[in-house]
Order: sequence, then structure tokens, then C-alpha cells
Amino acid sequence: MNDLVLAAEGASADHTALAPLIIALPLASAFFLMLFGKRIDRLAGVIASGAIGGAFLASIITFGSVVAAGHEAAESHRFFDWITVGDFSVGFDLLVDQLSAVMLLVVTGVGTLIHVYSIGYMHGDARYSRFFAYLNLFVAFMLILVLAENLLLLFVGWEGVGLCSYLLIGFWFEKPSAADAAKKAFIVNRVGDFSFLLGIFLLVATVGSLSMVAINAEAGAMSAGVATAIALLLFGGATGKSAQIPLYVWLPDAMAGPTPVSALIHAATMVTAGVYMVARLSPVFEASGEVALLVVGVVGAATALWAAVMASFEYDIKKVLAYSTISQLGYMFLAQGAHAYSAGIFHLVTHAFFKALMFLGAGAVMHALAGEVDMRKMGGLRKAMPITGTTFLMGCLAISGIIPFAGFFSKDALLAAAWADGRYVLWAVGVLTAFLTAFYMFRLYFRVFEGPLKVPEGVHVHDVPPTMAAALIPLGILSVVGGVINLPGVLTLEHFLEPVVGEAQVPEGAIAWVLGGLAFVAGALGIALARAVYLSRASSLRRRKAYSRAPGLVDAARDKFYIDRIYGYGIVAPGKALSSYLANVFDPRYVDGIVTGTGRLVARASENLRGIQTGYVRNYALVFLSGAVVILVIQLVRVGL
Amino acid sequence: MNLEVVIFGVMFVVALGCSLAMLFAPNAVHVALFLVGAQMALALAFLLQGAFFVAAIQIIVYAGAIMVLFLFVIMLLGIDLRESLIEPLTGQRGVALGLGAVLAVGLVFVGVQGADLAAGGGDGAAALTELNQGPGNVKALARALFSRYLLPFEVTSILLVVAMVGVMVLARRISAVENDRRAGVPAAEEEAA
Amino acid sequence: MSVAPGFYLVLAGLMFAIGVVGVLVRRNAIVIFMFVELMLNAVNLIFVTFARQQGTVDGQVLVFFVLVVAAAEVVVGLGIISLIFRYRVSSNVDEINLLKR
Amino acid sequence: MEDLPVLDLVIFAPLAGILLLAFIPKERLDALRYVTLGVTLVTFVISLGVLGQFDPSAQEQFQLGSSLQWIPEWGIGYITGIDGVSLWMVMLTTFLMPLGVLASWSVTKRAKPYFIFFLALETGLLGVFVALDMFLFYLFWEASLVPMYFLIGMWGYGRRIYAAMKFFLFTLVGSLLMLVAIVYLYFQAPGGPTFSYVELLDTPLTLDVQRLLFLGFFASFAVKVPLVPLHTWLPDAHTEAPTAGSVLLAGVLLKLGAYGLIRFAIPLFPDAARDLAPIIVGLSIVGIIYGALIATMQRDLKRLVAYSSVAHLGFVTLGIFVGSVQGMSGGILQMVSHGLSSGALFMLVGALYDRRHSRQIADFGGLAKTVPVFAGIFLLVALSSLGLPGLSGFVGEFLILLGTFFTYRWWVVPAAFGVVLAAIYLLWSYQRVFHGEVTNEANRSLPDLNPRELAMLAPIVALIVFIGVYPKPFLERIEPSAQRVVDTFNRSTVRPETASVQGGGK
Repeated sequence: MNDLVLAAEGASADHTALAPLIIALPLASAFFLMLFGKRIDRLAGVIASGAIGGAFLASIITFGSVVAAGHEAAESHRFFDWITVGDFSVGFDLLVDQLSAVMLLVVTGVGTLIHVYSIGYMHGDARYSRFFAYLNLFVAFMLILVLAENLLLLFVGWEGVGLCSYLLIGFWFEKPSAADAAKKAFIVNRVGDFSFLLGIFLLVATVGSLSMVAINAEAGAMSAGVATAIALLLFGGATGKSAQIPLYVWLPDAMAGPTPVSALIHAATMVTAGVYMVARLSPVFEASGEVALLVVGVVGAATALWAAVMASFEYDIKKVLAYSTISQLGYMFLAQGAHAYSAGIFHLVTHAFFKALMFLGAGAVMHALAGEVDMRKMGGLRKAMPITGTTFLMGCLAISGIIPFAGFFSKDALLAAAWADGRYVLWAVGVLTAFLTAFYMFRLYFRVFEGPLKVPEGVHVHDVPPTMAAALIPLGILSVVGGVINLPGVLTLEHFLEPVVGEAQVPEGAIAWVLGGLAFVAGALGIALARAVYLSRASSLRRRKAYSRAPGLVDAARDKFYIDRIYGYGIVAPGKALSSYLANVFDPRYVDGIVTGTGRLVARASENLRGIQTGYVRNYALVFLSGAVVILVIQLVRVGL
Repeated sequence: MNLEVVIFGVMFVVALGCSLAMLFAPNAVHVALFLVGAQMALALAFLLQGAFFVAAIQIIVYAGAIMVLFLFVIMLLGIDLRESLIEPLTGQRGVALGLGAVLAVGLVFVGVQGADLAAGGGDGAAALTELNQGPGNVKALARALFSRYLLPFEVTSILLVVAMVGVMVLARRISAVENDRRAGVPAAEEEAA
Repeated sequence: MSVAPGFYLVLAGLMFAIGVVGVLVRRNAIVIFMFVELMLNAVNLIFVTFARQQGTVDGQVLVFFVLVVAAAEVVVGLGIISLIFRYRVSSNVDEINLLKR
Repeated sequence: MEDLPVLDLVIFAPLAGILLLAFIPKERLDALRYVTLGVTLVTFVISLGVLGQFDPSAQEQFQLGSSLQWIPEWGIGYITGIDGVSLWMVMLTTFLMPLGVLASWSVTKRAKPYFIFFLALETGLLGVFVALDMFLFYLFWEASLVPMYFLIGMWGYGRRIYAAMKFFLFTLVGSLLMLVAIVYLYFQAPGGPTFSYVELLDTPLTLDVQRLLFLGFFASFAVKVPLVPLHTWLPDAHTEAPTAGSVLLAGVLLKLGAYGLIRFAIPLFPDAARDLAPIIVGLSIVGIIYGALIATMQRDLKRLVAYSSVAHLGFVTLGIFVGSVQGMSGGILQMVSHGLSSGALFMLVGALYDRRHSRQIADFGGLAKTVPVFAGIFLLVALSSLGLPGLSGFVGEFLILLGTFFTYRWWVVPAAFGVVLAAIYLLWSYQRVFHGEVTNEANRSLPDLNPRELAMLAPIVALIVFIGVYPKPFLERIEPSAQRVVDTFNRSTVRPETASVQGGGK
């Protein structure tokens, strides 16, 4: 392991130089705002955005030096020891390579835009500076996660972003739903982290180190069984953070937080941590034979489809986007399950663009409609909000996989990878999901932005203020052209990432065109269906008809297929009952009972014996005398009466 | 039948009779008087055994001073202190008498053994008589008291001082406030503070 | 011939037993006290008897000490009794049963 | 400076403080407070000298100690010394004491005896941690019990007498068994009867005897820790004790038990310890889960923190008995970090009680709006308590679980699940107290933390973050001592076969 690190250090000198600065900028800003935020008030947004912007600039420089270093760009550096006991040692080790460089750009880039957007969005909030402090803190932790050279430091970032997510979801904690959602998010993530932690232990026991470089170097030497166990345990953590089945339930609820938070944390960055982690440790997943990867792929595909179905029945615009995020994350895992790690990262990047865009667009709508989220109460907003409507449309087209928007290329890349790997069923699920994705996105778009103007009463609709537009427009452009970073044939991103995640299989020749065409057709069909059901003249009739065919199914879907209730009755309620029994009956009555019972036994015995104690002095004297007499008699007998 | 035996007999009867009478006299004053009687008889016994000084202080201090003190308190607390003869504690009287009887038998047995002991030798009556004639009873006592028993003697003096102080504390006139405090209403002022 | 010490001891034993019974049977604190005195007297008799038997005055010295202790005891004891009487207007020991409560 | 017996100074500085307090009239409340604060601060400063003089790489086991004859006829000496374990326990005690004084500002009734007991408690606790003579140890052990009894019994809340009695009886019964074991050991010493710890270390004992003696010690320590079936005194004592009492109870007193296990129970009877370790590990894990489950359902904040202590101390005993250096070091670090976090939680709950005279969760809600700083610190401490990486709780828990994984692979699963449960009970109660709208009008005008309260919480918060980010100074001092104990634990003296037959024959 040391050799590898040394080799990496020898290759080039200084791209880790800026790494601590990248983390420190938002972190320092966060602490500053937490301590003095109240005094500077309005300035908080500017400071926070500036800090992230600085981190973004530093990231660009780092990225540049990584690009310049070419293939052997990986470099790590230990800044200080963290936990060292016995032969176990981890430190504050940062790693900069192609993968982390890409992630740096995404996190700080999208982060900067969203910070700028928040200046307008959060304007007038009572805890304005606090919001930016949390947001900065989040970015700092996310950067730690991305730059970590060892799994434990990654875990610091992993839990840290979870904490910030908790704080930001619960930002408006006066709303019980927000407080509930925050708690739920943290706890569900903890369940995932529990699995992740077990994976870390197994890794320490197997490899003896948590260094990424060492783990990946030794992954080949692991037995398939151990590698599978490690991979699955780590993936268990990813299902929590990246909201996959069965731990996805927290993400829709998390929409109770402010919308920029949903965009930054629950679409662009934090939820992709699982995808990043799998890519980062791809050799371990590869070493497991096919088992772990198959699980990853199947869970990803199942989640993609499942969440897409849910999204199709949801009326809350933010929740539609939340389910969409879950579904898209499923896509990424689907690709990774087919060895296509770089395709997963590619989709991660493009998804960050268009999903952040759509969340921010949804935020703009809510901003304009006084917080209204129910799409049934909206309509025809594109004319009133041209910037929002247009950029939102870009996002919808991108996610639906329409040529030449960003989503087409990334979605095509991962579906092709699934096909190339021989996972035809998963590919089919992916195509079906692509169809559904287009359907529900345009269902949302048509209902909200097209058709006759419909707004809640007493609301004056206005388009976004400049700071918010400043975030929407760049993201809109990126959604359109984001695909160029990985054009088929040129495959820049995949080549760039090869030193880290290995070479992906790509279908060759005509089949590639056929697959791409099919994905495009699926998307187009979805849009057409959405138009037929939601925008055309007979739309309401068709909807009623569809409902009458399978009312039960629709109702079930609208109730999230009872998943929350099943979790509630199956896990939460028994747990509560058990705890309550232990706390109110078992502990006081039995455990404490044994102890106080001993005491009570003594007390009762004393109570009975107390009868002897009459309180009359003469009685005591009598007893005293009898004792004396007994002694006398004994003495006499002993002397020999 | 020499004189000593006669006197002993009389003494024995008087002492035992007075003691028994104490048991049955309901009036405290009567009890005190019978006790004086018993003590007088014992003084006689002391004389018979050559303890002249002790016999003297038995009468002067015991039968005199101490018993007067008793009578004084009885009078002070009210002369009419008759006890009812009904025993309120069940079994107390019977058991007490039974145990007393056993005790008496045991002690008498030991006394009889003591008689044998006397027969077996070690009767120092002659030596004591000599002592009483040599330096004299009082002188002999004083010599023992102020030499070998000097320390206990001094300790008893301390005891007497302590007793005196103790009684003065007990008998002190207590002010009304303090009286309340002692009677168990202390919380009031502390709570206020 | 002088009376054998055994007879004195018998007398002392009987008086002591009477004293014990008296303490147990009587209820007037002052009376009880007097029985205690009786017991002390019985013991004194024993001391004197043994002193003669041993041919020394040591036993008589002890009587002297007993006397002092008895005097101290009487002084304090009667003090306590009169104090109790002041509070409870009774010298019946059966009414002094605070221990029970 | 080198020759100054700093360690002994630390122990007896509070006693000197008591003398000082004796001359202050009881009406002068402020003087009493500030003098006590000054004394505890001076003690802390002296203990910093101990920290400075402690040499982490020293060869000998105990440092900075002194050894005087006391009652040589009975082999009793005044022997003191510290290693990496007791060093941090001493530091923790001296660190928490001034903060405890700050938390005692609300004590206005009978303040003089309060502060005297307080200082007496400090001497007792410090004495336990540095004593290397069994007799001296026992003396301090019991001596620390008495002031705590009075602190709970006289200055506590509600059912304080009940709680104090329970606390006293539990610990007393346990320590009597230990006394019996100590006396037996005393006569078994290889070089003639002695109470000297170092000499007793090599006492040859058969496994059966070891087991009995171990159980004797264990009874005493397990009650103090407390290990699960013996924990019921703890919620009552914690709940009814005054704030500073709870702080010290959780912060330091519970550590006495764990410390005793590390210092005495394992090194004196390694075979028995190894033999019984699976049972203790099992009980610890039960404690982790059980404490956490019960904490979930508590309605009283103090009780909740108390049960969370049961869970956290389960981690500590788990780490101690898994027999790996990671577990042991983690256990010791966890002791420190639990001392900080639960101490801070009790201070916070105490501060809340001072404001509202209630500790019922149901009486609160929405406090994050009225007292934001308070809520923020509470959250940070709670997060440390639930083991968030980057805060002190994580380092200890991680090392414990890692150590457990090395030796008891599967057992780590339920133990690690305790971490999930910790998140549930802490965040749920946090939500009920701080989130939501302000429902109770009385909560609307609560004042936020005042400077005094900030002064007592800020050092803890700083230390929590420091240990979480840079635990190295702690770990590098703990590790050699932990390694020594683990070596003893794992050293198979394999004598039991023949020896126990001989022992049986006798």
C-alpha cells in the first residue's frame, strides 16, 4: 500500500495541495456564519456563495492539473493522523484523481449555482444566515466524502452530509412534517450506515487498512465470498444514502425541506454518494464474481421502475421530482451492476444538471405560487414565467432522453452497457422506465406549464428574480449540451475515468445505433402518452376511463403502495411496543423487582419481627433477663450441676 | 447458738422480709421505707463480716442520703402514686416471676457452693480480723483506696462531676421558645429561613 | 463459730432475684429505680462477703465504688424521671414507648 | 518542578479547599461558590501539570506516583501512580469538577455543606483513580460513595431519599463482596500478606479461586458501571440527583466501575476474566440494546439520558472484554467521551429545569425557536452521543466495534445496531423538545443560555469536537496501557488443569 501511495506521490507533485483549501473554504464559512451570521444577516448569502465559488475555482485548477497529469494523476496525501491504535491506522488522507476531480467540479459547480439561487429563494427567511451556514457545512462534508482517501474519512463525509441533510430538511422545524421527515431521513440513513459500518469492519479484518488504494489493490486477492460480503454490506449503506429499495422511503418525505436543499442534496450531490462509492471501490465489486454486481444491478433496475411508477401517480411536484431522482439513481446502479461505472458517473453528472434545474424550477414555481406544490391547482404557467418554463422544459427533455439533450447520451450509455453485459432483462426494465420517465415528467410539465392558466386564488404570478435566474439559465444550458462531455465514439469522460474505474464494455457497430434509437423512441412514446392523457382535449375523459379499469391499483399507487404503512406496522410499531413493554413493565417490574423485591422481603420480615418490639421498656428488660438466665443456666450446667 | 448466728438469723429474716414487702407494696413511699429497712439489715450483715466503715456509710449515705433523695422526688412528683395491681402486659408478670425463680434457684445454688468453698479453706476471716485490729478498718480501706485504687477513685470523682453537671442541665428551666422547639415544631422557623 | 459465707451469698442471691422481679413487674419508674438499688445492695453484700473470705479489704473498696456509682445514677436517673414527669405527668414506664412509634 | 509530587497534590488539593471553605460563613453564598470554583480550577491546573509530566513512551507501568508506608504491620501503604488509563480519568474528573461547580449555581440552600461534599467527592474520586494499594483503593472507593449519597439525598429532587438509598445500597452490597475478595487476596500474596497492587499482580491462583474472586470484584464494578441487570439504581439516582450530581455521576462515577475492571479485575485474575468474558460481552450487548430501547420510551429527559448511559457504558464494557487493543483503547476513550457528552446533556437538562421546573418531554416543543443556542449545543452533544463521525463519540464507538469484530465477529451486528437505536431515541426526543411549534405558552419567553452556562458548556463542546477530529494525543497515551492490559488478558497462563486439581485437593 505504501508503495502505491509513494508511486502516486512521485508521479506529480501538487494536485492535493489545493484539496484542503477546497474543503476548508466552505467549512470556515459555515463556522463563521454559525457564530456571527445573525449580525451580518443579508451578507450571509454572499459570503457563503463566495466561499463555494472559491472552492469551485480551486476545483477547476485541481481538475486542470489532473487533466494535465494524464493517466497517472492519482495522488494522495496524509494531512494528519486521525485514529491510530495498534496496527490499525487512518488519517486525514485526501486523494485526488480523475474521479474525485469530476465529482469536485459537480459538487462545487452545482453547489455554487444553488447557493446563488438561494440568495433569492431564501430572501426574508428568519434564519437566513443559518441556512447558508448549513448549506456550506453540507458542501464541506460532501467534499470530504469525495476527496477521502480512506473509507473511514469517507464515512465522516457520508455521515456529515447525512447530518446536514437532517438539519436542512428540518430547517423549517416548526412544521411537524418537516421535523418528522428530517428524523426519518437520518434514521433510515443510519440503518444503511449500520450496514456500511459492518462492511468497513470486514474490510479492516480482510485488508488491514481502509485506504482506497490499498483496498483496490488487494481486492483481486480477496476470496469471492468475502468480496461479495463486503460489497453487499457497503452497498447496503448506498441503498440508504442513495435512496434505493428498501431504504428509499425517506427521500420523498425529505421534500419538506427548502427547495434549494432538495436540489443540492436530494438530487445533485448527496444522494449520488452511493454511486460514487461503488465506482470508487469498483475493484471490490468486481472481485465478488457476479453476485454483488447482479444485486446492485437488480436493485437499481427495480428501484428505477418502482419509483417511476410512483412518480406517475404523485400530485406534489416536488415529490414527483423526488421519485424521479430515486428512479434515476436506480439507473446509475443498473449501469454499475453491468460493470459500466463510468456510465454511472456520467449519468450522475448529467442528472445533477437537469435534476437540479428542475428542482430549482419547481422552487421557482412554488416561490411564485406562495408555496403551492399540488400540480392540480396549477396550469399554463409558461406564459407567466417564461424563464422558468423554458428551462424546465429543457430539463424534462433531457431526462426523457430526447436527442440531443444531455440525458439522452448518458441514458443511452448505461442502457447500452446493460445490453453489452448481457443483462437483457435489466435493459428491458431500463427501457420501460425510460418510457415511464418521459411520461411522468411531461405529465408534470403539461399540467403545470401548459394548457390554460390556472393558479391558486389571490396569487400574483411573477417570474424569477435575477439571482434565481442566474442559476436556472446555466443549468438549462448544461442540460442541453451536457452530453458533449461523453459523446459516443469520442467517450471523453469514460476515457478520462478509465485509470480509476477501468474500461467499460461498449456495444459496437449497428447495435449501438439500434439501442440508442429504442431508448429515444421509448422517451418519445412516453411524451406522446402524457400529451394524450393530460394535454389533449379528451384528456380528462381518458383519465377517468383508465381509472375505472383498475381503481384499486391507482389508489394503491397513490398511497405509495402502502410501503410507509407496511414499514410503520411491520417495524416501527412492534419496535415501539417492545420498547414500551421493556420501559414500562419489564424494567420496573421484573429487573428492578428482583432488586427491590429483596429489599421488600427484608422489610416484610422486619415488619413481622417488629411485633416483638412492643416499645415497653419492661418487656425489653424481660427479654434481657431471660438471656441472662439462660447464660447462667448454661454456666451451671457446664460446671456440672 | 452463739450471738452471731442469732443476729444473722434476725438480719436474714428482716432483709428478705423487707425485700419481699417491697414487691407487694403498692405505694411508692412504702416501697422506699421497706428498702430502707432492707438496707439497715444489710448494714448489720456488713458489721457481722467485719466491714465496719462500709456498714457505716451504708446507713449514712445509702439509707440516709440517697433514700431521702428518693423520698424527696416521690413527694415532689406527688405522693399519691399508687400503682394499680393489674398488669397490662400479658404474660409479663408470670414470665418475670418464673424467670426470677429460676434466677433465684441458680444464685442460691451458687451460694451453697460458696458455703462448700468456705469449708474447703481460704476463709480469711482471721486475717480480716487481724487487719481490722492492726491498722484498723478505716485505715486499711483508705490505704487501699489511695494507693492501689487511686485511678478508679479519681475516675469516680470525674463521674460524680459529670453526673452533677448532667443533672443541672436536665433540671434547667427551659424558656418557652426553646420548649416549643424541643417539643417538635422546629420546621417552622427553619422553613422560613 | 461464725456464719459460713454461703448463707450470706444465699441471702444476696435471693435479694438480687427479688430486685430483678421487682424491676420487671412494677411500673412506677421511681419504684423500679428502688429495686435497682436493692439489686446493687445485694451485690454489695456479696462483695463484703468475699472480702471477708479473702481476708482483704479490696471487696469493701469495691462496695465503696458501687456506692458512688449508685449515687451518681440516682441523681441523674431521678433527674430524668422528674423531667419526663414534667412533660408527661406520669412516671409510668409503660407510657414511655416512643421507641415503638 | 520535576520533584514536585503533582499527583498527590491533585488528590489533596480539594481537601485543602474544604479547610478553606470551613472558614467561610455559610451565609456568604458567592464566596462559597467562587472559592469552590477556584479550588477546582487550581486542581485542574495542577492536573494539567500531571498531564505535562506524563511520559507516553515510558517503560514502567506507573508514573508520577509515590510510595509511603502507612500501616506496615498490615502491609498497607500509601501507594499511588498513574498510567494511560487513570491519567485520563483523573483529567476527566478535574475537568468536569469546575464545570460541576458552575452547574451548582442554583444550589442556594445549605450551600456550604454542599460544596464541602462536592470537594470531598473530588478527592474520593481522584483517590480511586490513582491508588495502587488495595486498602487505599477501597478506602477511596467507599469515601467517594458517601458524599454522593448526601448530594443526592439532601439536594436532589422528588424521591431523592429513595434514590439515594437505592444508590447507596446497590453500590455498598457490591463493594462488600469486593472487600471479601480483597481480604482473601491479601492473604494469598506471594511475598506475604500485602495490599500492594503491584505485588499482588503475580499472585498464583487456581482458576476456581480466580473465578470466585473475580466475581467478587466484578459484583462491585458491574453495579457501578452499571451492567444490565444491575442498572436499576442508575435512572433513579440520575433523575433525582441535583444537576451537578448527575453530571458527576454520569461523568465520573460510572467510570469507576469500568476503571476498576481494567485496573483490577482483569490484571489480577486474567484467566477468570478470559473465562467469563463471553458472558460479560453478552451482557454488554444486551445492555446496549436494552438501554437504548428503554431510553426510547422515556418521558423524562433525565431518565432518557440515564438509560442512554446504560447503553453507552455497555459499549465500554464490551470494548474492555473483547480482548483486543482497539476495543480496550476505544473503551477507555469512550469513557472520556461519554463523560463529556452525558455530562453536558445533564447540564443542559438541568439548565432547562432551572428555567421551567420540568423535565418532562411533553412539557416542551418548539424550543429551537425560542432558545436557538441552547438547541444547537444540545444537538451537537446529542450527535456526539449517537456517534457521529467527527465528534468524540464516534472514535470510541468505532474502535470498540472494530475491536469486537476482530474477536467476536458476529456479536458486532447487534452491538452496531445499538448505534441505530441511539439515533432513534436521541433524535426523537430532540424533535419532541425542540422542533414543532411552541405549544406551551410558558416556553415562549424562555431565556437562552446565559454566560455562566455557556462557560460551563463551551469547554465540553470544544473538547468533544477536538477529540472527534484529533484523538491522537489521547490515543497515544492510552494505547500502551491498554496494550498491557490486553496482553495480560490474552496471556494464557494455562495452569488451570493441574492447578485446579491440586487446589481441589487442598
